[in-house]
Amino acid sequence: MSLLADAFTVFCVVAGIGFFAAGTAGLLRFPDTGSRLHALTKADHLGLGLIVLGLLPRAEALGGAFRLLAIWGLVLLASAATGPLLARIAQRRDPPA
Amino acid sequence: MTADVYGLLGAVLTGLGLFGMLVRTEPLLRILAFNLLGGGVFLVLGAIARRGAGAGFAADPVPQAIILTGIVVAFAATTIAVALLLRLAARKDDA
Amino acid sequence: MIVDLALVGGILALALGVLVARQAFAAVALFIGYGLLLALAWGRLGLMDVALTEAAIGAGLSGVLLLAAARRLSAAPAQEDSPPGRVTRALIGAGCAILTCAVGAAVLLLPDAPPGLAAEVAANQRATALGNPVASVLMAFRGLDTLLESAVLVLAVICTVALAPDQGWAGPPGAPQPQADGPLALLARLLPPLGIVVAAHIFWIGVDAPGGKFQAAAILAAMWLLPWMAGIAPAPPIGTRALRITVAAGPALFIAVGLLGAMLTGAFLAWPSGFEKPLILIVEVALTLSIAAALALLVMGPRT
Amino acid sequence: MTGWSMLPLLAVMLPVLGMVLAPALGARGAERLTLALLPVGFALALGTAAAVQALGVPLVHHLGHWTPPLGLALGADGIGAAMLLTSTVVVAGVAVFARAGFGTSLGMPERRAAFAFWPLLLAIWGGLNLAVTARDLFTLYVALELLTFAAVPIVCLDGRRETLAAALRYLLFALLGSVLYLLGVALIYGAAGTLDIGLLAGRLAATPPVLVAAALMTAGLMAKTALLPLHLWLPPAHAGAPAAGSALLSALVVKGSFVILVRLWAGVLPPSPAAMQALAGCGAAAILLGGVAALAQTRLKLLVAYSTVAQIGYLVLMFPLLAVPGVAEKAWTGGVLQAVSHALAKSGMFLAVGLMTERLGHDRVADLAGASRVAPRPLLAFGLSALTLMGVPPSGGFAAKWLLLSTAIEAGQWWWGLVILTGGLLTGGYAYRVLSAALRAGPAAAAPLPHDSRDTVALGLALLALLLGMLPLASFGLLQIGRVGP
Repeated sequence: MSLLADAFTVFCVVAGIGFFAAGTAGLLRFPDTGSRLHALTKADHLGLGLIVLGLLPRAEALGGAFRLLAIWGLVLLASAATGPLLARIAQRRDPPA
Repeated sequence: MTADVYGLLGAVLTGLGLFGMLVRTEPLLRILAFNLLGGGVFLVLGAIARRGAGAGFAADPVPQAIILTGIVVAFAATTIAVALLLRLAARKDDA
Repeated sequence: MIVDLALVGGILALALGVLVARQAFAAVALFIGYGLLLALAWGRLGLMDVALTEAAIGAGLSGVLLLAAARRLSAAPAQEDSPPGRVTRALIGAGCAILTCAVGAAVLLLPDAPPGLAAEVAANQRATALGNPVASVLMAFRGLDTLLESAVLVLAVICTVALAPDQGWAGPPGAPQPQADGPLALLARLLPPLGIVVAAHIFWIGVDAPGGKFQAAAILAAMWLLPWMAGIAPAPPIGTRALRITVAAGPALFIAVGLLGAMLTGAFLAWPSGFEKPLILIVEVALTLSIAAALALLVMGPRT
Repeated sequence: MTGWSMLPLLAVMLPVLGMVLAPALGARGAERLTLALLPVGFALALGTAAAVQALGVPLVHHLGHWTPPLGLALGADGIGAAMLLTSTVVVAGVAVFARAGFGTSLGMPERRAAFAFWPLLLAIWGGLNLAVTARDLFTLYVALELLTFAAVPIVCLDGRRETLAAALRYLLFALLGSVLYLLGVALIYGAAGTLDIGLLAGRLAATPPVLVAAALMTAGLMAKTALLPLHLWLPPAHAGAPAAGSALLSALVVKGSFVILVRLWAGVLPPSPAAMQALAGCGAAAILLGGVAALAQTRLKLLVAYSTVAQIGYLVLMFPLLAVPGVAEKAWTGGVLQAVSHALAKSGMFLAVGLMTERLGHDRVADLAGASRVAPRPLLAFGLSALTLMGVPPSGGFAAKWLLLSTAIEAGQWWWGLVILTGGLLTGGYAYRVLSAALRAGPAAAAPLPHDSRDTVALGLALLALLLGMLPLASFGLLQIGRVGP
């Protein structure tokens, strides 16, 4: 059972790191702000979600699991607000043709 | 070992911060450099706290408390410096 | 070890980036990243209380303050001193290198048996009725420092008010914030209730685990600043009596309780035995609210 | 720990409490609170001095009954008690003086400068009292920051561009100084595991970390004290502040870091004759260059500010003499007496200059003619203060400088004596420039002189500095209590 849980954690966290890496690559390589934001928000949220999911079985108690989920939720909320803000600034600076 | 690595990082940051404070001419960058310098000092203190780990604590709590107090005081200093700088800039417009 | 070296490399790169940045805005952005990595470094060192404070104050509140300053200065730059010549720069560089080497050598040559106070804290912690050793140091062993630090924050608020122009200095602090719409306004409405709960949680666990009043106060301040920046909740004028009392109440109560200890037990800041925990909690609640108000006012800055 | 040790503690906490309450009370309430606290503070300082003198040992208060190294101690020894009295007297004089400029009468709207001035005054009072009584190196850091944060806005209370620039420069210098000091404190903790001055005494070996810490702390405190070559911030800051503020800055704020420097080198840090010679060398350079710069000034306030740069130089002349058996006691008395007499004389002088500037409408040294008509009493206060700064008998400055001069010769370090004599001549030179210009007949006074109680304050402080020299030397036995050294 614990072996299964460990395997689940390893799989999810490694997959999450993969998404983070992809998101970072996108941030560095994509040409314009819009696509960069896409890469950053989409891939990183999935990555963070996978890491949180992977860590859930290892949480100490219900409180720990709740806090892990809260972290994910708060990050989602924060970037749901900052993503559009950044996009708006980018649009104002160089409007799409 | 960990303590020494971060202690050395603190030493480098103090040098960098001091250099920035003395060489950069834009006041805001000087304030940022002061914060780098402060971060370096706190890291040295943190390395000392880590070295003093014992009695079941991951680090000596006394320097830890000193760093906490220091961070708040440094923040207060930063706000005063920024307020002074903004007032000076606004004043330049008047003149 | 690899993690530590990568972290050290990242912090150094960001610090260098701050120093060589051409634009103030870029320098501040790099500085915020530096603050976040520094918080991770505190975690690696096992100083969790410091990690939380660094993230909340060193990166968060300082970041907001400095970003706003950079934006306002890009419109009206302050006067600059003349840059030092090349010889002077080289001399300064050499001096700073010597400083780094001296401090680095001093760190490496500290006594092998570190003469810290961890054992003393552990031996006396029970008497303070607090489970978090850092809280014991802050509220009991070195309570005077904490008291004075809260007084320093009041003084800093007085300083920023003193830096307002004569016209309308007693009005609302900071630059007027335009009403935001869209995502920021949404966040400013959604987050504060949640943030206040988180702050209360961090305050409460700070008795026995990393966390406590500074961290909680920084989060509370942020929860006030967010709707303020979104233009939803204008700040009350500095002239408001209630605002001034909020800033002063915590430190004043701390001093009053300290004097009470002096009368009852003969030593200033001695917590009367049996009442340690309730008294410490009352003082900490008052301090948290006062520190939160002071931090928020400091970030808003003087009226412009 | 005795009950008497509450006295210095209260002398620190009352101004701090007043400062915290000041914003809630408003400008008028803060002003009245300050005036009410003055007699209490004076009684506490006097009581502290009497208790130290009577008991013959330093008073020590352990906060919360926690003893060092874990807990913090605060107390008063001879130098601490003397500085408590000095700060209280100067603050009282400045507070009475400042009522004219920063007072708020009933029904008057609250002004920004008045709102800020009273808590800043209380913060300087509390900060200096803390700096001279705290026994923990980190508490002393907080005291230094209290002093800095209170002093910087005083420089730019008028909000003019020049004073704002001077205040920003001062702040950056001061922050640099305190952060270097803090780095030294960190290394001391790493080397010794305690920050208590009493426990550190004689315990620090001259290991590399301790030597680096000593250098950092000394440099930091030099920047805060404005000792040459780290004095560049002082003249524009001290000359830009309003008169009451300049008096506080020159008389008290720089003394806080000086007392900490004394405590470090007389007891805590391992003795280093070379460092002491270097420190006194900086002092000698400050006396000579500061005096020459003061001679060259065309503005009266800047002249007085450069005079402060020079007088700070005298303070550090005592350091190389403190390690010499036989003369250490007299050198110590001379150094502390210089700190006290300069505080009284310089506050009197800045207040006098403020009054002269106000009545003449300018502070150009060349155009002072007629000052003796419109401001005779301030001019007298200026002259009496100058006597102390020059070191003319029977002033307090004479006693201080004579003690330093004679001990320098007794210790075989005659060159410091030469510097003291030259410095006295330079001081005489710039004082003469001012007095001779001011005594020339100018345009006749238009109206009879109004009675101004501020004249009395400036004159009183200058007279106190003068009377200090008439106290019998035996009464300075107080200063020796708690001194560490031969």
